[in-house]
Amino acid sequence: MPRPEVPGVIKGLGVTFRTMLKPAVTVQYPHVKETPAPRARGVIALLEENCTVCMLCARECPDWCIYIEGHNDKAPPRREGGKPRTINVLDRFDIDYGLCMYCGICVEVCPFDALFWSPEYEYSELRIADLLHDKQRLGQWMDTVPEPPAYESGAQVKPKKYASPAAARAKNAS
Amino acid sequence: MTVTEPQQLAYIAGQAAEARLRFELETEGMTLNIGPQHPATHGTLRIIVRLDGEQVVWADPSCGYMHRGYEKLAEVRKYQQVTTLVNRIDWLSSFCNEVPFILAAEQLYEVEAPPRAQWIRTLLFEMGRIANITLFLGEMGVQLGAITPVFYAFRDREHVLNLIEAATGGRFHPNYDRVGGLKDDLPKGWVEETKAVMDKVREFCDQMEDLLLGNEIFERRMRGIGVIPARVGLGYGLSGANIRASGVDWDIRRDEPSVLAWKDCDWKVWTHTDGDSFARYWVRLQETREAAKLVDQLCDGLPSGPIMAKMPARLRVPKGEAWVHTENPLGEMGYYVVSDGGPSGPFRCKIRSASFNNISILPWILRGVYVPDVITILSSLYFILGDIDR
Amino acid sequence: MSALLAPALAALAVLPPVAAVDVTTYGWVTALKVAIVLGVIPAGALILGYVFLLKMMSHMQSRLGPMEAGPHGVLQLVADGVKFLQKEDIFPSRADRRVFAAAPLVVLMSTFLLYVVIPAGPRAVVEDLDTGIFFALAVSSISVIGVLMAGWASANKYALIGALRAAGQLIAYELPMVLAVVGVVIQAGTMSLSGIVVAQANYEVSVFGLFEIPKVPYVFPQIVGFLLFMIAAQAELSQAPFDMPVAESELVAGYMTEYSGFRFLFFFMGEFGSAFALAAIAATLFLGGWYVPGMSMDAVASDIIGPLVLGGKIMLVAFFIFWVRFTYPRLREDQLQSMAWKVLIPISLVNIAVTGVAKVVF
Amino acid sequence: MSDAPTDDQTEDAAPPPPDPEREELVAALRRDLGDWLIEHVNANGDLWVRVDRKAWLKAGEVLREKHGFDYFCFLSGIDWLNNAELVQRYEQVWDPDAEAAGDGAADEGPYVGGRVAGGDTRFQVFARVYNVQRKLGITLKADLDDANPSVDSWVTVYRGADWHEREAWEMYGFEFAGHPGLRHIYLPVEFEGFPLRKDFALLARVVKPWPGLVDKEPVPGEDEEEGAEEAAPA
Repeated sequence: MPRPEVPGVIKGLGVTFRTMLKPAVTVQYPHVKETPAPRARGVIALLEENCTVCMLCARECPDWCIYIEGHNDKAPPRREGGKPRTINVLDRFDIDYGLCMYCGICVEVCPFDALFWSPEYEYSELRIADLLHDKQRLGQWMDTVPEPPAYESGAQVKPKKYASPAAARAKNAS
Repeated sequence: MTVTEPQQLAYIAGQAAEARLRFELETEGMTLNIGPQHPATHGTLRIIVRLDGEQVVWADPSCGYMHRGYEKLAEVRKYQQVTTLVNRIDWLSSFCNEVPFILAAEQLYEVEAPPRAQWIRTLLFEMGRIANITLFLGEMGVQLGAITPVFYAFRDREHVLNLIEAATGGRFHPNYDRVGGLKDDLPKGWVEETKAVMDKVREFCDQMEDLLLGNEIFERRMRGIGVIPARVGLGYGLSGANIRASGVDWDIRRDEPSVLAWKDCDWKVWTHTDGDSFARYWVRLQETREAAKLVDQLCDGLPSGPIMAKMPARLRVPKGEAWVHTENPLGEMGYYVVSDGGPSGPFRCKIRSASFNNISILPWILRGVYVPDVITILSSLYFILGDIDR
Repeated sequence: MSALLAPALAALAVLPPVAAVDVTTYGWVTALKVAIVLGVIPAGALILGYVFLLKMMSHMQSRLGPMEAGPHGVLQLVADGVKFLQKEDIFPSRADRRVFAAAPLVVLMSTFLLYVVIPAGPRAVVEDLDTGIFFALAVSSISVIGVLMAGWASANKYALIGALRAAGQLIAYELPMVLAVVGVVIQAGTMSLSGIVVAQANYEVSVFGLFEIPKVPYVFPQIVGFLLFMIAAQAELSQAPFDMPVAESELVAGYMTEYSGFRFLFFFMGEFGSAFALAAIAATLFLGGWYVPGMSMDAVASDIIGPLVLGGKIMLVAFFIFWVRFTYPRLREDQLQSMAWKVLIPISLVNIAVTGVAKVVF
Repeated sequence: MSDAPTDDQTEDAAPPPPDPEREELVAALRRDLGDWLIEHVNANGDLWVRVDRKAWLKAGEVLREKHGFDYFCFLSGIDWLNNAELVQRYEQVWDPDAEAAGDGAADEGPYVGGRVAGGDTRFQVFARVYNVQRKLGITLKADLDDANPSVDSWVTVYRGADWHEREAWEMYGFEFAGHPGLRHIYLPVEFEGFPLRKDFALLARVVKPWPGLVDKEPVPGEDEEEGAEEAAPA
């Protein structure tokens, strides 16, 4: 690298001086916020209507931090004159974020599109016990779930049918 | 290979100091605990040093303050659940940790990921390398008293982390690899952005060269400090840039057959003959540039196709053992995974992490150096606590 | 920034006229002088701390720095000070309590004493000693006693090593500093700081006898001395690349390791206060002090403008001190010693010899 | 830079090492070690060699001095105890494969045994060394005695073995004869037991019930699983 011979001690001063003249890259956090990527694993949102209490997420969780309880119930038949259906009703769905490793396995294994990642990250608490989010709290995160981004050219992935929150909601409504 | 002169001198000085303490003065010397909480150990490493003045008579590193027992934890987890653990071994380049593990698991499953998945793995692997080594390049300055470089490192590394997050969803702990492929394909526009960021990385490397590497004070602090002759380094199991700085031309990316895409790119393995702290810094700086070059090439040549192999219907892992190692930013990282044929995870998962071996040379190399050089050597060997303690 | 400095220095400027208006009571004058010294140091420390430590460093590291306390965080250091005052006064269990408590005061006292002789205008000086520079250099080395006390009394190995390093460093650097000043003293022919300012105001350089450049500050003829002085000041202040006594990556915080609360605040104030004071001495010795060409040497206005001029020069010098601090890695103690004894001291001796010969010849 | 680095182009990177090279190495080792070389496996471009524990030190010496295996990669142990209850404690409950796996494991006898150069006894010590010139790696294994797992230390051959042997000592209880100081490296000094042994229970998985067990409802459409679940110990 042939460069004019400037002593290193002077060059270093030049680097810091030039940086000083440029605007800073940091932002003042509570006033200005950077938007995380749509895929960012911030917090897990629960779409309660889609959950069938199948327990897959709780079983696959490496940290055992999902607690689910449910019971059987009878629901009116889908078509008129049909037999009443047996459905599973979700009583409790807690995720303990004090234990969670944010691996996303639960979201991935969910076969009924009930769990979603939201990039929301501002839910720190003063007490660890408060990090246990119940199903109401997890349900509230649903509003922050973004549409999944499009794929890069060359990708041959079939997008999940109910990957977007709106589609997942519609699925259950039908 | 002969022991180089500065190291020999330091050694003799160490012995002389010990002799002085024991026989001449019959004083006790001073035992100094560097760590477990100390700014230079960036984590909880403890080094017990016996000092004569400011000269080290002997040093005894003691680790384990952060031991998490991943080898045991892996035994009660499935393969997919282990990746999220190994993410946390070398936390600055988490993606690089999961790749060798998943490759080992794939060997056991007897599946192979499709080419696009392999390319994206390589791509993110190299970005992990950049995210890791850039921090070293700045951090070395902090350990020597220059506070500014590390902020530049954080500044420019942030772009790389943002990209990793955009692709994988996890900034630090991607958990993006799956047995047989990847979790998801890249989002749109990612490749363009990556190439733009690589220019910033190169600019950062130039800045570090001006700010630190070219600085005469820096050079005086680094040259001839902590010289590791190649044979000693190999005996201690030093790997990666540490051993390349001692003139050993060995890079697993190039020298081992691998399913990853390094073989398809045009790049270079840098070595340095000096074996001192300066050489280690220099080699890592060149490696970062090389990694940026690799990322550019990988972005250009990214093949299209699926990212997930067809998995066998029953996920029963055949009995077997697999050893896969890769050239991680810190050195050789390998997983020795044993499957007992059951449906659960590994029966035994030996994690060979680079830093554990890299710092095991400390008792040998710290004899006879001064306290400031302890810090220089420590950080030029570049360890990450999670990588030592696992 | 100098807007903040102005009230303190203006007070300093007002003093001699006040004294002239026949406030004969000796006690009153002394009290006022003490008040000024006590006011200038914290003000100077705050200004340097804010402008350089908080803001310049942040921007050199491409970040914003404190922004919350006051506009652009101007009150951040005040807030920090209040926080320090609220903290518990902690003594390590095996510390030598009295020495431990006294050490920060000794350091701070040395800084305060430095200000006594610095002139901010023709009459705006607390005490114009005939041997002003001699006094300043002497009291500036008192601080190392405080540092040694702190290191010893803390009962902490890091602190002890740091203190010993500080002592070694002082001995290595006091010499080049004094020798660098000797050149100025020879050229000015006086040791009074006011005298040196006046000498610079009257100094003329003749270029090969063709034409003369009047009113040249000593930084030009004494450029070697100036560089030596700045390097030595950097070491004296324990700023990078000579911050081995506090070297945070090696010794945690050196002799300050065990200090917290207001005692730490004292050290902090001492550090920035003496940076301010040494910058003032450098400005006085080499940059013409409070004087700029065109100023009257005895007008009352000079006593008002003088402090502002001096303040500007201090900021200029301090800028270089901190710029270097934020850029360079640190040397090793033995490298510093060998640099001081093998390079700086011989150069400064040659500088004295050359100055002396030049003084006699021209 | 003026530092005259040596560098290589990647184009002429070595092709996958041909197996004859490894076979030849095994033959050479057999000449040195004789019957102490129990078996070897040369698969997946890698080499595993099982030696008698008496030849453990000798094997290391021969590899380093004669064959240029300078680089010490790692040394560790393995416990082949077939403790299915512990390992598969919770997967058995619901995994469709679980029952079959349980049967398969029961046939194995007390020790599981690996496919690659697996051991005959409960404990195995294994280490990997590498020849950086020839880009050749080899994994050495040795069976240890069940009651008294002890083997010669490698510290005299590979200095890096020091810490690894300390780790194997505290994790498995292996004794390394000739090691300068078998002290704890990761665990606190007062720690009792050998955590990586299969009969050492992982407390985190014992004190807390598996959340997957508390459900009442089976997965819709997977009725065959129901039976397994109800049989589960709560």
